[in-house]
Amino acid sequence: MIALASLTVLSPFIAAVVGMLLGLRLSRLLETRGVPGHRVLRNGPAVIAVVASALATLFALIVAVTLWLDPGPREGTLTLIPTGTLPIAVGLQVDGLAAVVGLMVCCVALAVQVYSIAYLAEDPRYSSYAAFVSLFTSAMLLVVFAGDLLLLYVGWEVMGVCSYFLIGHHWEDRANSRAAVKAFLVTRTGDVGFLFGIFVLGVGAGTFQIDEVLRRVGDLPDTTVLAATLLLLAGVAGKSAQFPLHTWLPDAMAGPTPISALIHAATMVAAGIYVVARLYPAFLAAPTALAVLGVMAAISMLGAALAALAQSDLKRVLAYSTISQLAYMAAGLAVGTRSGAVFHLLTHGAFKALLFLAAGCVIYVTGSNLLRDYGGLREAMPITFWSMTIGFAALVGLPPVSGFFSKDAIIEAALHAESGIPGPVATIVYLTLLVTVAVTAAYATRAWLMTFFGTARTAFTPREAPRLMSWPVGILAVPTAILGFFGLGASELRPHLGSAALSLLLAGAGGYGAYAVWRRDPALDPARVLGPVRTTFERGFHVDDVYDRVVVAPVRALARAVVGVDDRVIDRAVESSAGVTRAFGGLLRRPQNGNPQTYLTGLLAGMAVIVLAVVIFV
Amino acid sequence: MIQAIDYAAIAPVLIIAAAAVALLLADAFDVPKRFLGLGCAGALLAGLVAVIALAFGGPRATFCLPSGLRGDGPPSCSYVADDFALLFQVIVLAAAVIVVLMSFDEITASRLPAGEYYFLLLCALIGALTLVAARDLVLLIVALETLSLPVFALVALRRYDGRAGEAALKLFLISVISAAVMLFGISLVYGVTGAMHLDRVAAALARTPADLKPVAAVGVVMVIAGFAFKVAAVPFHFWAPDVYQGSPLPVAALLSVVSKAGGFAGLVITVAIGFPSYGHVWGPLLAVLAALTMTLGNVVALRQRHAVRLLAWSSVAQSGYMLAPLAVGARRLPDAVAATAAYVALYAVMNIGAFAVVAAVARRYARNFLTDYRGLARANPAAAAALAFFLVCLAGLPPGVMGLFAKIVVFRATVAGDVVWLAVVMAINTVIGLYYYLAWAVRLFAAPETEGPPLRTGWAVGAAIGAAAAGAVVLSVAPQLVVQTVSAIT
Amino acid sequence: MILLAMLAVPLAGALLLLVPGLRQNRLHGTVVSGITLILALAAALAFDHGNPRMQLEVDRAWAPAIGLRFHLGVDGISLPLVVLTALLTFLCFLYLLRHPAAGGASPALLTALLLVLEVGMLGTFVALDLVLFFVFFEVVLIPMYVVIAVWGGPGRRAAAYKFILYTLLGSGVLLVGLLLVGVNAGTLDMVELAARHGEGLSRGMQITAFLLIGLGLAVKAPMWPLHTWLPDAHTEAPTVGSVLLAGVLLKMGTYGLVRLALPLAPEGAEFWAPWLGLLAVIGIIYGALACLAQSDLKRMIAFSSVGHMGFVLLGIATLTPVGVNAALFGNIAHGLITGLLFFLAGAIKERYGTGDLDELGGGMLAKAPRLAAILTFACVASLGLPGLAGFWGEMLALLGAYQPGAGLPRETFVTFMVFGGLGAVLTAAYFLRMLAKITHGTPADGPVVAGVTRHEYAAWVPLITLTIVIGLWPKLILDLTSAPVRALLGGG
Amino acid sequence: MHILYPLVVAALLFSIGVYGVLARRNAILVLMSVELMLNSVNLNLVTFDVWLRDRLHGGQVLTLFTIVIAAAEIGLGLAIVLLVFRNRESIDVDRLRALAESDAEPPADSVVERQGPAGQGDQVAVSSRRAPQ
Repeated sequence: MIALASLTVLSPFIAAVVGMLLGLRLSRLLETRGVPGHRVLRNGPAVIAVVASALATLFALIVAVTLWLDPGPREGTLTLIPTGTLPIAVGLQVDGLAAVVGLMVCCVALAVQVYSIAYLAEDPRYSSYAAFVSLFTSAMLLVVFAGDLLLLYVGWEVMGVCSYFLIGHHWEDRANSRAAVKAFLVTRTGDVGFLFGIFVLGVGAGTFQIDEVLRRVGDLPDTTVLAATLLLLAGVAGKSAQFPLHTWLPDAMAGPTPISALIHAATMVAAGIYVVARLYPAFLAAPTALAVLGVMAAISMLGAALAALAQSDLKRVLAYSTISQLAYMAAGLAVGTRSGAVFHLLTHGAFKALLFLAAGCVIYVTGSNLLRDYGGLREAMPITFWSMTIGFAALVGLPPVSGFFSKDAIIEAALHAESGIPGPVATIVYLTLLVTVAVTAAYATRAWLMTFFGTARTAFTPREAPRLMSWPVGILAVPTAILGFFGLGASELRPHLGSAALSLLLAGAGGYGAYAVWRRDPALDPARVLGPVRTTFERGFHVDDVYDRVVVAPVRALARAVVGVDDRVIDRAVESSAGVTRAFGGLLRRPQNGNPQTYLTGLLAGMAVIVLAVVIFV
Repeated sequence: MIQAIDYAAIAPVLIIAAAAVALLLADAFDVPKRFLGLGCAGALLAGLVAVIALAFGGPRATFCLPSGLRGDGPPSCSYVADDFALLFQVIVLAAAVIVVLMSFDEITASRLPAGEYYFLLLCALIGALTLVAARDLVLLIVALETLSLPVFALVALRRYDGRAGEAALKLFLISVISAAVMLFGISLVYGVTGAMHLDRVAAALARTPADLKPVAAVGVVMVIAGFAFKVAAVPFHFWAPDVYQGSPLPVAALLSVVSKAGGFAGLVITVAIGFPSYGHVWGPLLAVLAALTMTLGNVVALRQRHAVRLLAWSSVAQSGYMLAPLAVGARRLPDAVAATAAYVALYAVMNIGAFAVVAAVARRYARNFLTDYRGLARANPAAAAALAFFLVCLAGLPPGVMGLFAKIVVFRATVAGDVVWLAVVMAINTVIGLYYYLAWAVRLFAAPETEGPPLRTGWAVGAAIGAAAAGAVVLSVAPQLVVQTVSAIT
Repeated sequence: MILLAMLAVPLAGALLLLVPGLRQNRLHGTVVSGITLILALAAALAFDHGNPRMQLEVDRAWAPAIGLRFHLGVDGISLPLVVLTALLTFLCFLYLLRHPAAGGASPALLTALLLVLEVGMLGTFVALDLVLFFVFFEVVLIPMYVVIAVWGGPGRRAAAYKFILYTLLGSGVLLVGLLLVGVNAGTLDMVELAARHGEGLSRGMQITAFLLIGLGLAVKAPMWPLHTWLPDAHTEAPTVGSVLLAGVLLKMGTYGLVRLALPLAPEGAEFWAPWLGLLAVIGIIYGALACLAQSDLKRMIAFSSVGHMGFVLLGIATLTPVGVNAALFGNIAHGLITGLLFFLAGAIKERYGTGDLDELGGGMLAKAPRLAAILTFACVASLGLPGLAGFWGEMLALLGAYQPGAGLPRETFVTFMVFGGLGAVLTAAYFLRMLAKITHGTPADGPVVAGVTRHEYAAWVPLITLTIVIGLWPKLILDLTSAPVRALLGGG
Repeated sequence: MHILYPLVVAALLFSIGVYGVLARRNAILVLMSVELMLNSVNLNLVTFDVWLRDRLHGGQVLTLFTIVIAAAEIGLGLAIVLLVFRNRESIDVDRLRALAESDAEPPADSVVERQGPAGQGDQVAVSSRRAPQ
């Protein structure tokens, strides 16, 4: 069991190493051997990556099935690394949560690997691309299966750096490079807090092994748990792009679309939510932290939805929607429904990956990221259109697709918040959830209409995307549509009439509003009715500008100041010591003027001083 | 009252004295200069052999107080050839051999009168040899003066050169006034103790009546002043740079090594045997003097452009290091004495080597500026390598392990005596010292301003450099030779 | 005996170059350092990993008069450093085969100097006598000075002087401290002294001794604000000089702190630890900020060393086994990664003729993809990515600071930890800034940049491999160091 | 006679000697002042010898030696003064400043290789006579 889990983690890792070193060589080999069949089969890196992903998916599936048949956590430790204090356990732990999230990760990764073959067919750097995707998959699986907090952290950070490389994949463009750096730095800022949270929790509990830590959480002082969870939240906010560390995600859309689908929609950003779910007992022991999470979620949810409403770039719409949807999960955790949150994590993983991959098809066909360049694609791209329609429906939460069930579970739970968070916070969260449903419907409708309806606004050849791309999209539509029904098995995930009706009503209102505006003139962007606030929404409430002024500029100034100080104060002090010594030497050689009588005076005066000193002090 | 004299004990001194007279006579008979020089070197080697032979026997003492006069006091011998004295005699004689080798060319080039030169040199050595073995104040001062007086004449031997006369006069004036101060100190010590023999002085000083203590203390420091002049410690250092610069190079080498070794030996003998009970007076005094000396020497050396003046100031600074262990006062004195002795021994090798190379270079560039050393590595690689090695030794860094060990030994003794502040001052001074030694060493390997023909050294100077370099290399490989010997002695 | 041979081989190799006939042999240095490396590896094999005590000892009297013994030995603390030193020197020689240092002087001289340098570095790590340690500590000065002064960049003279004078000042003070301990304890034997844990030395004495020893070693480490010799020396030094300077010489300072200052004067350590921690953290932040505004590649890497050594010093300041483990791990990691970085900086300078970030322009990934990829790898490793060597040292140092040794003010150290974490973010910031600046973007038109040569691969691949291996399997080092560190800190 | 009288006289003599050394420019007068200092020492020694009734008569012995030393010193000193006078035509000690700390370049003539031809030495002497005062 644990061996299988390790294989799940290791196979993409090995694929990454092998692909990085030998991928191109394999391509050349396949080329010279003249392997028959589709040219995909001659793409060495892709072959390696896909095979490994498929293997990992297979292993994950077996793990999940085994666990479904025989529930109960399993763990295994390979070795303990001594550190001088608490040892680090190199070991994995698998429970239901881990198995199902792991399976989801593998599936999305496989879909993305396949999709990328076509999307990046002409890319000269395919081997590094595929290798980083594999490495990322491996790291994410490590986060999912890790049995030790520090091991989890290793995966957590490696994901970050893979995200950096993949966002910056097209580094020729400085904007991509900047986005990559920003993503890494913002998440790393949170990660430092996360690491400290691990320290607090681990040192407090006397171990870094997750199950042990959770077992001992009850015995820890409240302040320790609170400090630990709050610090962990910093990391969560960074990775899961929650306010105030969300700013990197919209920019991260600079990466290739499959990457957005894999990392910035379905998996890595979900890691934050996953970790909270994993360590949920600790959070339950610190309601204040959950309240903070709730507030964070409420702000992110509504703010991101509003920002999504005004974006002109399809991928940025999806990015903000991701922030907003992740906030749903966070809200779910804050109000005490771990299963609801995880349920939404899974359905979101499916439908957001679908949406991104579909968006990738649209971009592939139209050659543009901007909504205003699309229009009328419904006819030419049936698979994409229908898949995306299902995806948007799930996003808005329309029955019977998956999003409806998971969102409903969260909204219902928020009504009866049972996690111990203060009442007002629960109320705010609940109301925000409802408002966001309406806004979500509005921006989803806007994007859907602008893309597929009306007439084409720029010149492109409407056609369906290549099969390697459209098929994964189509296949992903299946879980998007039906995943919700799996929730019916658990009582707390079943839809409730009241809240379902309420949210449908709100969604309808939002959707209709967008439709009404669009219908007035299908050639124009419905967001125009937002008027003066449109810019504010589009710029994400100017959070970036604030950070620029409050963080980036001062740090730059400080850096310049440090260089100045180093040059002009510290180094000057060192260097001037040489000059001072020389000058001192110049002064001291004055008496050495050649005049013997000066010498004699010096000698006798010195003698007199010595004699006087001796007489006085003895 | 007839005293039995142990001629074996004073054999080295006698050999040198006889040689001195013989050389003077030989010169009168117009023996060629070369033979005079060789004779002189031979006499020194003979003296060296005698000293080494003495070292295998036990310590010898002579000119002791007859038992009738001794009372129940200590033996009170005036001349003691113990291991300490023999060690310094070895240093003095070995250094003198190198000096003589350096003199061969100098005598020809500067047209010095060879007979007088060697005679005076040997006379000075008689003073040095006696000084290191003297154990009473009378003999100490007489030996000190015997060491000084011939050197005045040696400095002035370049009669045509106004600078030589000037240097001689400066040395003379400062020397005689220091001697006067020292004599005055001796008279005070004598007045307090009623004794001239150091062992008796020590016993008497230990029970000085309270009202006489300041007098005794003043006497003690005035005696020390005399030696401080010899070793060129601040504020008795003024003569050193001018005299080194004005005198023939072998004489400068003599002053900076032989004379200084004698001075240190005398100082050590006086304070360790004569004044141990006044350690609380001379300890701090020497600490301050050491700190001032090393700092002043190094800091002023930084500004030098003249090779000999630089060596002069550096040897002032080195005196500071040698004084430092004695700053411990009476506490752990044997360690301190061993450290000073070891440093003097190691310093003698490296400093005389540096002087030998400078003397070789002086054959081409009489002015001897540091800039003249540019490109020496091309003109004469062996000399340049040797000089670089000596300088690195003086700086006290590996590969000059002997210099490093010298520093370690001194630091150790200083720290052991709890004078940590002085050790820290010394650490800082090492850095200043390194700068100018290194800057000089680097010059050797820089491209010369004008490409000259290869610089040839005469066989004598070559031998001098070779001998010093061999000594330095051997001691760098096995510095424990000196360290062990010295500590076995003290 | 194997240790003795390990020291004798490079020394003999250097002396052999006095024979004129051997000077023309280009492979001489490689062969000699190769043999040394083999001996170091043999020592590692002969080493009993389960035994926390000193092993492979050589103990002879040298100068009994001052208590000096020729005492060598390795334990888990020094073994990794010994292997690292031998490896880096060997790699430097490999690199030199094809990429000789620019400058008119003879390659044989450089070979001899590097071999002497190796003797000094290895000797420092295996010496078990205070004075012997000091002697080896000093051996490196002149060779490194000459390497910088002869084969360095345009400002080499001043940089070389600054290097040697500054570090000599440090070692002078160090000597005073060492002798203070040695004289008052009556022995110079490090094993003996470490076993006593400061017994027999008064508290005041220990405080003074730790101050002196610490100051002396801090110059070498270098600790803020005693670091200013480092950027100049690194910037001007030739590639191999920078590699050895950063890779090994700096470690002599931190190794000394662990080996000497902590066990010899534990009470002094306790007294000064908060200050050491403070300066370490300032160094971290300061180094990172300084890097952020640097325009020269080598200078930036040099300042990054200040920051990284800050983490090492912070680990030491915690006085906990985990902190000291972190320091030792950080030493190795920094040696590998920064060694690699300096190799790369040298390679870039060799190809582009400049190390200025602005002049380099962008697009190196397009122009010299492999070089840029390796540079990216090295930077990512250096910024402390988990799974690579740089991470464990930093993470464990922070962990140590979270839970400092008994008797240290916890709040203060937790503050240090927070700032250290901040420093880690800034570290990432400047490395990514540099990468973005020179590897990303479109390249300017210009001459084709040469690919990575075989000799470069030969020199770099071992470093890359080791960075990954000990990053993925930190147990390799931690297993070695844990037990002796515990013993060193008096934990039995 | 009280011991103090001779001692005070000796101290005065010594002080006068010191004053003379510092105040007189003429080398001969300086030498005479030195003689005063040495003689004060002699006075001291003899006084103590008598006062202490030293059986060894160390004081008197040293006095004899001091007299000899002083004689030798004066002899040598006068010779040196004479030498200086012949080279410089002056015996003012405070004008002997050819050897001193200075940053000036050395006289050019001393740069040449010194092979020792006759007359060369005199040139050096001449040039140093004109050396900065």
